Amino acid sequence: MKKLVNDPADVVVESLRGVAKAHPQLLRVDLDNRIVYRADAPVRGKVGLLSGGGSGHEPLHSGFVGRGMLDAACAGEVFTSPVPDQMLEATRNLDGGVGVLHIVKNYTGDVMNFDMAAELAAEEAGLEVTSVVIDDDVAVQDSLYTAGRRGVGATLLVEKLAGAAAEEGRDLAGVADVARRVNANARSMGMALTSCTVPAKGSPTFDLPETEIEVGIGIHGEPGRRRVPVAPAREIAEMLVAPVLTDLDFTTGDGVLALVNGMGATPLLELYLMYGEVAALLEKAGVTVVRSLVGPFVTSLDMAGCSVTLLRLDDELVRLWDAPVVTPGLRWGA
Amino acid sequence: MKKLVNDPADVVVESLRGVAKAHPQLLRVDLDNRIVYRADAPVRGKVGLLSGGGSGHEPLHSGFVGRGMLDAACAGEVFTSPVPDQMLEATRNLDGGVGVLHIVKNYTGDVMNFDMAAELAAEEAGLEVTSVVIDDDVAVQDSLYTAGRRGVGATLLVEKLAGAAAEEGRDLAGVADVARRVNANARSMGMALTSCTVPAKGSPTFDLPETEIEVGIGIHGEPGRRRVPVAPAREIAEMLVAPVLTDLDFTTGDGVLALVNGMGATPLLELYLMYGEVAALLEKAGVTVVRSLVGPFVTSLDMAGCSVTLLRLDDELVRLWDAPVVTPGLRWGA
Amino acid sequence: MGDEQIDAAALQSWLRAFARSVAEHKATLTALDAEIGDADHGANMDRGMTAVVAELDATEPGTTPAALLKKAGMTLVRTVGGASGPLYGTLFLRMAPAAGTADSVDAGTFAKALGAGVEGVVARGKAELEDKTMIDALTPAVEALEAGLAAGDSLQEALRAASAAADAGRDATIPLVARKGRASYLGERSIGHQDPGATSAALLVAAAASTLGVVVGG
Amino acid sequence: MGDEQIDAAALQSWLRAFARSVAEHKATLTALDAEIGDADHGANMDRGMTAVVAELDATEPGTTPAALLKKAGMTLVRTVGGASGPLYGTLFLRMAPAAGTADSVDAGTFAKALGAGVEGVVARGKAELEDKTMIDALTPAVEALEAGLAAGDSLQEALRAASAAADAGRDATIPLVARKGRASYLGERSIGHQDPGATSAALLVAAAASTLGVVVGG
Ligand SMILES: Nc1ncnc2c1ncn2[C@@H]1O[C@H](COP(=O)(O)OP(=O)(O)O)[C@@H](O)[C@H]1O
Ligand SMILES: Nc1ncnc2c1ncn2[C@@H]1O[C@H](COP(=O)(O)OP(=O)(O)O)[C@@H](O)[C@H]1O
Ligand SMILES: [Mg+2]
Ligand SMILES: [Mg+2]
Ligand SMILES: [Mg+2]
Ligand SMILES: [Mg+2]
Repeated sequence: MKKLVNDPADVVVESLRGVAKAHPQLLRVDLDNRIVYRADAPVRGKVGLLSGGGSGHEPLHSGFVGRGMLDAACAGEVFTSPVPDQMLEATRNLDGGVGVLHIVKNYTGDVMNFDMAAELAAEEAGLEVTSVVIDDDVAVQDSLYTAGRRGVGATLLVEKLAGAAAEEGRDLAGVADVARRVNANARSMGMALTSCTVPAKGSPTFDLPETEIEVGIGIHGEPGRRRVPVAPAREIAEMLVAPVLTDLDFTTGDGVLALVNGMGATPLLELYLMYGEVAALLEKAGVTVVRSLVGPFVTSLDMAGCSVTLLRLDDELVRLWDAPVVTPGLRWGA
Repeated sequence: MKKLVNDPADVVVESLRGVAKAHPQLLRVDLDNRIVYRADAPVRGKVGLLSGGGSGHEPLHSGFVGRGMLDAACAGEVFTSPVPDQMLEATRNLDGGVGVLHIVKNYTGDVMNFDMAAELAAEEAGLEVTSVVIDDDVAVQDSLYTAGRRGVGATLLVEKLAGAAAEEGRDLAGVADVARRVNANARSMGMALTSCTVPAKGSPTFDLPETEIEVGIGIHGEPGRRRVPVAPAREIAEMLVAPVLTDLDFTTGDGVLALVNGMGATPLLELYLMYGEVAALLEKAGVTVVRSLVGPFVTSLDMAGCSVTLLRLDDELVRLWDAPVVTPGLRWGA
Repeated sequence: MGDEQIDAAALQSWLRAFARSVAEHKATLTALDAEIGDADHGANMDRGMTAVVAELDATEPGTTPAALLKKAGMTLVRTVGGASGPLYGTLFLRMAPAAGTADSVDAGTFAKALGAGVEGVVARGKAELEDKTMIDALTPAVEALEAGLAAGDSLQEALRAASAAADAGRDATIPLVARKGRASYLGERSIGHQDPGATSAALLVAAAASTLGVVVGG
Repeated sequence: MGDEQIDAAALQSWLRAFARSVAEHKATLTALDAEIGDADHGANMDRGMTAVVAELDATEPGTTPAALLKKAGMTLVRTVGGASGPLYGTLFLRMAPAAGTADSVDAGTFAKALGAGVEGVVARGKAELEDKTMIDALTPAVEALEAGLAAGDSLQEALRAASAAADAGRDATIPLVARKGRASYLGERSIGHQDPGATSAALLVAAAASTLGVVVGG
């Protein structure tokens, strides 16, 4: 394993130290508790937004803390949900007096730890917390009897759009409503050209021969749904777009936000090429791209590959998307 | 080779097609000539800024076209300078009547092609062109008898700062002056954990064993100055920062802009960790970081690794840095 | 038989033995998790149990079994994260009340406490038998322990049977399709792989068999 | 001797033979460039010469040697980019005026034109002998060609000598430290590698030896 790290055990905290030094104007970082706050948290009278999860998905979540998005993010170990203590501490400190939204990716660990934190926040601190669970990954079969779908690309969209709603002064129920609406209208599908390597393990999570790719991967190096021979970008785009379009029953005339997301080690040259293929497929399907985003946003360490997320837009969501945002990872309008 | 491409011969134009579709508000793309223009070019009365170079360094240059930065960028084949025809065509179309600045990275090919274009622009079109050559890479020994130093990370800084000067209404000489001042006060040094793979070649440009890294690499997969055993991030930071500090004779009290740049396949988790190490070394040297930037900006396809660029700032440069910029790759203030 | 007492020192031995065993099998647990998960179960459990041992080292004399279990559970919840943090944390946290306030508990009480802990894991994680989780090792272990004690076996004998049952439950996860946790994303592709959490759970029961019966004397 | 005429058809044969040779050696040229450059010299030259051949296919009958050379040079400048585009482009662009307006040129004029072309490359790229560039193959080739013709050799004989000189110049780049182009970044590490541009230049001269002397008859 070759990585820009010191002791693999210190990766998360040392990376957060860099985040703190790089963004003194935007962020305040509690290194002991591994919490990244927006510099002016708590914002009085504004619904607070907290997310967090295992590290290794940067810029998610720490890169999306700031005006118009998250008030704080809790960083777990690499690919390991943070613990309830972190979330409780963050919830306390970012609460602006009108409630806190927890944005939770649907993984057993994340859900259980956030649940425990929300219980503690209510019992011990008397705080009002609503949780929204993100589960947009169509690679996973949805079922009552399983852990359900994973939360992937839509997380970023929920954080941006619910963040804008909170900034507008919406109340907790209203902000949670936007978050749920975004999740309900977003679907994703990802693929990997290579595995990632978890620093503590030091070798690739899975072996993928030079001739094969994994389709339907998540963002934790978990193997995908199936392995297929290497294919041209055009066909890979089809493998990602088709199941997304089917699942949400996108139809002619729908306006969408299209996100082509890099998994961490995919050059922009390739991501834009993929975006061109995705856009062409959407055109063919009669779906109109109203907003788009191309880049590494929800990553899986050093995995090469990409995912496609489509969100069905309405006028309000477009307005919330265009609203100002000032974070290390997403910034416009200010 | 596994990449998100179709025919390797079409990589550049297909990627530009994606750029065009992803940024219809910001950019206008001439696919035949592989030129990316800001949507409202030419801007009357404003000095025009043109850059360009081989592809494979994205977001450089196409991602830095837009208000406050470049008026256009010419894309060559992967790692191959564009040709004079492209530059001439772009110069013609972006000229706002008060002259055009060519921002050229110091590579034999780029310099010769831009020179021919500038000659043609003057002779055939009667346009006023000034060229600034960027050569900030301290890995290369500077000498009158060689090709001289390479242009790497400082290119982005020149594009931003000269772009802001042009936006302020400075004349061609004034804008060129800012560009030269930035180049003169900036130095870079890079390293690679892995080689990159040029799509047309299909295999890594160099072999680097699991136990070694290359120090002093450029951005075209050219081997570095030396190969050393894998080292902790702390030591790698030292290998990059020390020669930069020495070369420009940075001293106590200097205020700098620090850029920790990813080479294309380096996760943000690692880049921020490196930034933490770099910042600590600068602190120790008594150099104050006034502005910073962390991310993949001047890349080398799918190479893993990073580079450090330091720019000595003065008040004017700080003001120009903070000025609004609206491009796909760098955006703030608007 | 089955009338051995388990005091705080015995519990300490158990937890320390588990911590050693986890450290020893760290790479294996992570490798199993790499096959059907995210390659961190070894690191997670080792981080947690190292923290638990540090807490044990700092424990004052006179700490009751219940207080010890509670501290272990809270430490795991605080330091592990992921799925295993809340689940193993809950296991010990739920054992605590069942242990009451006494300085030691008898074998039957210990078995009940363990049962309560496993029920807590089920309540927290909603896994059923054959979902290919740690439950597949824990539930048979509790059943074997209770059955052994009911049949008049010594605590050591009953724990050995429980450990064998946990091992068998762990092995039985191999052919299963995962329905809970991260491995469930794989669907049919999870078949043929041993569940990492069931593997660490079997180590927990084995550590009990090698310490609790023995230390107190069988 | 040396009084053979080279017409547009002969030049076409030369350029087409060079294009074939570049296509054949594309991987080698790129591999050499990977060692001390950026792994694109084969692709660059192949892209350019493919475009040149397409232009030749579209050339009208009656095109003069000078017009043909100019078209080849402009096509290379337009399609190659990098260092080799302007350099090879300049080579042919500078040969053109030396070829005058005639329908064919004699061997001496051809040699002068080639010499002018190489001077153009030097003027454009500022490389000197032993800087480890294409100049190390081109300059000895021009000298050998001129010396052979001066000594009364046939064009074919003189071109064969030129080709041998280019090959020797190419081989002599191996021990050199590069001082121009991308390889110069490597400093001492460029020692021991054959320069890709000198290699393609040797192919250019070899293509001349195999077509120009022969087609016209020696
Ligand atoms: N809902 C659940 N109920 C019981 N055990 C579970 C559940 N989900 C996961 N597990 C157990 O947790 C183990 C994985 O733990 P670990 O790798 O540490 O956490 P994560 O999956 O968050 O990375 C699985 O092997 C499984 O035994
Ligand atoms: N200044 C120069 N003068 C003459 N030849 C040069 C010069 N610089 C580079 N070359 C030649 O160009 C070759 C490289 O061409 P190529 O790989 O196509 O371009 P690039 O270096 O831009 O990738 C070198 O091997 C060398 O022979
Ligand atoms: Mg995990
Ligand atoms: Mg090149
Ligand atoms: Mg795991
Ligand atoms: Mg080259």
